[in-house]
Amino acid sequence: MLQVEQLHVTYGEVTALWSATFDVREGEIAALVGANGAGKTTTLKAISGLLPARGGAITLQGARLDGLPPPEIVARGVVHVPEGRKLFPGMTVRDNLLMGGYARSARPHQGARLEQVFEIFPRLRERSRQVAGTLSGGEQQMVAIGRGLMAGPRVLMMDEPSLGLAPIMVDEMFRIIQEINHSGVTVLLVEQNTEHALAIAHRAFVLESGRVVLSGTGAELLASPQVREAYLGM
Amino acid sequence: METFAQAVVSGVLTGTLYAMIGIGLTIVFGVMRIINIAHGEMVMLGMFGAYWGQTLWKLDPFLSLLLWTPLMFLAGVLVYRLLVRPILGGGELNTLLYTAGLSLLVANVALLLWSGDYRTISLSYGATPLRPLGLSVAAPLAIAFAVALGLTGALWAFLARTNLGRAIRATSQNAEAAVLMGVDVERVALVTFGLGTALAGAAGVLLAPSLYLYPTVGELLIVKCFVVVVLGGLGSVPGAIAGGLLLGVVESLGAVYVSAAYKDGIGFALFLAVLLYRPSGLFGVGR
Amino acid sequence: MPLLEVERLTRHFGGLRAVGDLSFTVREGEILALIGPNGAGKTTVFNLVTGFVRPSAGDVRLDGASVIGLRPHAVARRGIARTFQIVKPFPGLTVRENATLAAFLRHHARRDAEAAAVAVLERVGLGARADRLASSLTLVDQKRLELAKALATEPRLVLLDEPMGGLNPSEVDVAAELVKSIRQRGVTVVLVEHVMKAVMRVSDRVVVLHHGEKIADGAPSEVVKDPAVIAAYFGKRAA
Amino acid sequence: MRRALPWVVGVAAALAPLALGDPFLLHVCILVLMWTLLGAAWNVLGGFAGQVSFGHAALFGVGAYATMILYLKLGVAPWWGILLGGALAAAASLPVGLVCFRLRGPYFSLATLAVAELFRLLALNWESLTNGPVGFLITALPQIAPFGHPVDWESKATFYVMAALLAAGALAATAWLKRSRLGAYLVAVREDEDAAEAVGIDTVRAKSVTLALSAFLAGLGGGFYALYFRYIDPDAVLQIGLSIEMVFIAVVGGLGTVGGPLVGALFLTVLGETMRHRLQVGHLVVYGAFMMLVIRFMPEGLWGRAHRLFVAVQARRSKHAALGG
Repeated sequence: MLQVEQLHVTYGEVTALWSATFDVREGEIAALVGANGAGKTTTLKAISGLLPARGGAITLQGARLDGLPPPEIVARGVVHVPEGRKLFPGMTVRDNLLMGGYARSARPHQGARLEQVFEIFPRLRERSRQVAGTLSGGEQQMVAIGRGLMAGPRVLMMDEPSLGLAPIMVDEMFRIIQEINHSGVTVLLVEQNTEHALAIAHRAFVLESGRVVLSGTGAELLASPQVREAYLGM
Repeated sequence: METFAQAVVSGVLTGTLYAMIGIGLTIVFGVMRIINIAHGEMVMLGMFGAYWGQTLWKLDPFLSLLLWTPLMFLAGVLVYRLLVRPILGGGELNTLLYTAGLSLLVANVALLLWSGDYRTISLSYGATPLRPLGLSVAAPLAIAFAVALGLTGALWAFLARTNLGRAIRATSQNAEAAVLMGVDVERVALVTFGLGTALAGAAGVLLAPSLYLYPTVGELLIVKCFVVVVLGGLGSVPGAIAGGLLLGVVESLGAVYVSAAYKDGIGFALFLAVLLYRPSGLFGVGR
Repeated sequence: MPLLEVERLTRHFGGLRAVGDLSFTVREGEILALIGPNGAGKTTVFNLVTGFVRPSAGDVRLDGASVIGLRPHAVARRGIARTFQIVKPFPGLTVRENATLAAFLRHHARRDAEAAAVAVLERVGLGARADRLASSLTLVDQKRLELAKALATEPRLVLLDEPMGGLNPSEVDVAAELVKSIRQRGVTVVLVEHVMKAVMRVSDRVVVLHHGEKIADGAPSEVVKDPAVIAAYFGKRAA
Repeated sequence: MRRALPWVVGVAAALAPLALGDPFLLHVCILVLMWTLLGAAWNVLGGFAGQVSFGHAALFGVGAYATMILYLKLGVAPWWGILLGGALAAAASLPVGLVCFRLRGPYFSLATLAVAELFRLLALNWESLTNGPVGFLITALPQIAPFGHPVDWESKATFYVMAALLAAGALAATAWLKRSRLGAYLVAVREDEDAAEAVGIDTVRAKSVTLALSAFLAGLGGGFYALYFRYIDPDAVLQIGLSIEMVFIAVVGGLGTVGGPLVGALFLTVLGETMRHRLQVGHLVVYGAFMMLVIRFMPEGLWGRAHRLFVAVQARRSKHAALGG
């Protein structure tokens, strides 16, 4: 469904991604794992158009995405839930969610999708008038994911959804990601919590120093000693 | 006690207009990170708009709002497209100096066209003050207050309830996240600059019957406007409203209880104290 | 006596505890690596030691004398230099001018400072590019310049914040050699680094941070086997 | 011989207005030199250290008021008054710096603006010291005869020489600064304050010393203004417009260059005075327009651009020479 081929990305002089090749199949959870600085976030930013691709190609069902402006990529259903949540801290939960449905294609569905998000996260319904900056970390992450769902994504890309959450919230978050996936949304997951991510992923790719060095099913990678090496440099 | 109430009331009336000007400056800063020094000149243009409307076409100043507000919106859009956008990437200080140049240019072209004379607008209904609850309130200021309240309310509703309004707030809180939501930040900036300018112009029209008008009046107004937005926290709309009211009341009380001469000074001292101890503003959420 | 002693260092940002009750020491002449997952508080430790951020509690001593409360320039004068993760060259100046500014700390005459700066630039391999504008350098060279500026202040201890981040594998090898050469000249090194292979190769000792606290301290080969470290890097699946 | 040429041309150009003796020409030249001094004063802080002040009128005003008050109330000769005015402005700048340097970027600029307005209000209302809005007027200057020559206070030539000395002094101070260690520190502060601290530069001290130098020069300018125009009031010497004009001269001439303020002052003053002569108020229109054009198309300023072109031409020439030889 989503195909990334030999993607090369730089920040000015800094090469963050040398050559990443992987694909995400319709209906699956694909995980992108690797140590800090391996290029995971960069990959997502390039797919959503925040960073220009210096080389390679990104396609969604055969149609090129690279080079399109970010609003157009959102309109095509590729939605990015950024690392660190990046909420609009001074706006209410409800307004944050409505912003998620800002894309022209999503606007007619704002009301219905808001209901869906509240079904998945009943907590957010209670807090819908609260200012987002005052929520707990877990609630903020729910808003971030809910905001992504408001766009009606075909592929939902989530960057470190478990980062900074209490252990019990981490479990809850991974359960919710699976639930979203079961409802028919394809998920591309970037996680530092490798063990957990690999456990729920259908397939996974290991990035190391800006390259995909290993791929396989989640279970295969979980068992692989190479994964540990990529992290700990043993 | 009565003097106190009187001072607070007139402070609130003036403060509402300060707030309106401040909102214009603060939303532009929020979205584009520009401190637009020429904002005071936009107020000045509104004032002269009201003046010429009355002098040339016998147009009631408050009615002329319907003409000048949309025109100032357009002017803002043009200024943004032609003058401001090309230098946006140039760093905070360059944009500050650039808008200072624009401010000087506009004020002095006005000086050239209209001379430096102090002018006033007299209204047939301006002579007798209103007397609610035993207080004395100048009629033009009362009308200006009511209209400003209405316009600010309308703007608030626009920002709170519409997709575009939400997009403006979202962009000023986190531009990158707004892009991820599919917001066309360029368009938001254009609309915001137009809105900010329209607010300044409308405030000018409203202020015209209550103040002396002269081409360099913007200088005084912009300094007050800085006080207002810094008090409330640069980029925050509720902050600008609170800052405007606070400055209006502090000035008004200062004039009564300290000294009319140091009225402006009290505002600036407050400003410096806030910059030093709470640079994100009295009500800012922190930077 | 250890060269640097960090004692019960704590720093809160709002409600968040970035560094909590952290103690470790650095011995003269060693290379110590400070590692840990994203957000573990490593850069904050550097900011606390060098005076860019004030601690909420705790102490940092260089040769037994506290450096807490000193502004960054005074810390540099005491002999602790640092580099920044996001390199901070003076972009509009040449490489030579960049290094000379740092050398002014120990050499007041411009001629002496320039001579010292050029010597440092030679050591880090930037001698040939001394007259280029700092902004025109490649990332590898900007990292070298960052190092040159730190060394030109003639420190006893240098803190390197991700000297190898963003470099390709062969560049990482060169950088690793450079770090070792610093120590050979008698300067003690503390580095924060994500490139684990390099950390394993150059460091004598590793301190692992997680959520602002120290979870391991020891030789590199031992630390990577520590279950707490593996869990921190890997995440733990609740059963 | 070649090296001496610019100096010869410079001295000749400086003497020419004296030889021609036309009062209007001399008046314009005096203004150019006064604005060179003020532009240089601002440039030291704004151009070298990157601290954009919108409040230099306050320092100018302190110098002007000090000179006037010392002369009219205490009988201190005004040439000493000018120097003391500079010193007082420098002293006044220290607490200002203490407050404003805690802020960075545009916040610093806004704070200086507020400080300047406070100074203006103080001058307007502290009537026992400043005469309030009435201001001060000098009716007669004392008779002196240095080196046996009685000074003619009615002649513009006298003021021309004074202004030339002051402006030359300011440019010399700038040239010294550019080569000094402090100058190098300021450039570091301008480029990146954190990086400057990290290599051991005491940025607060560097900025404060520079502000004091800048204030001293601005104070001299204020004192000279008082002496030349013989009249000051808060609107004349403490208005925001003065601060902005100083900024413009430095920016149009070229930030952080030695010759920039002279070029900026020459260009803007001559253009402005010509306009004023014809249109009365037009000169600030030109200032504003030029400011925008320069920032948009030539952010390095007139002098900066000319200097760069000159260096490029020289480089090409020496390359040719090397190839040919």
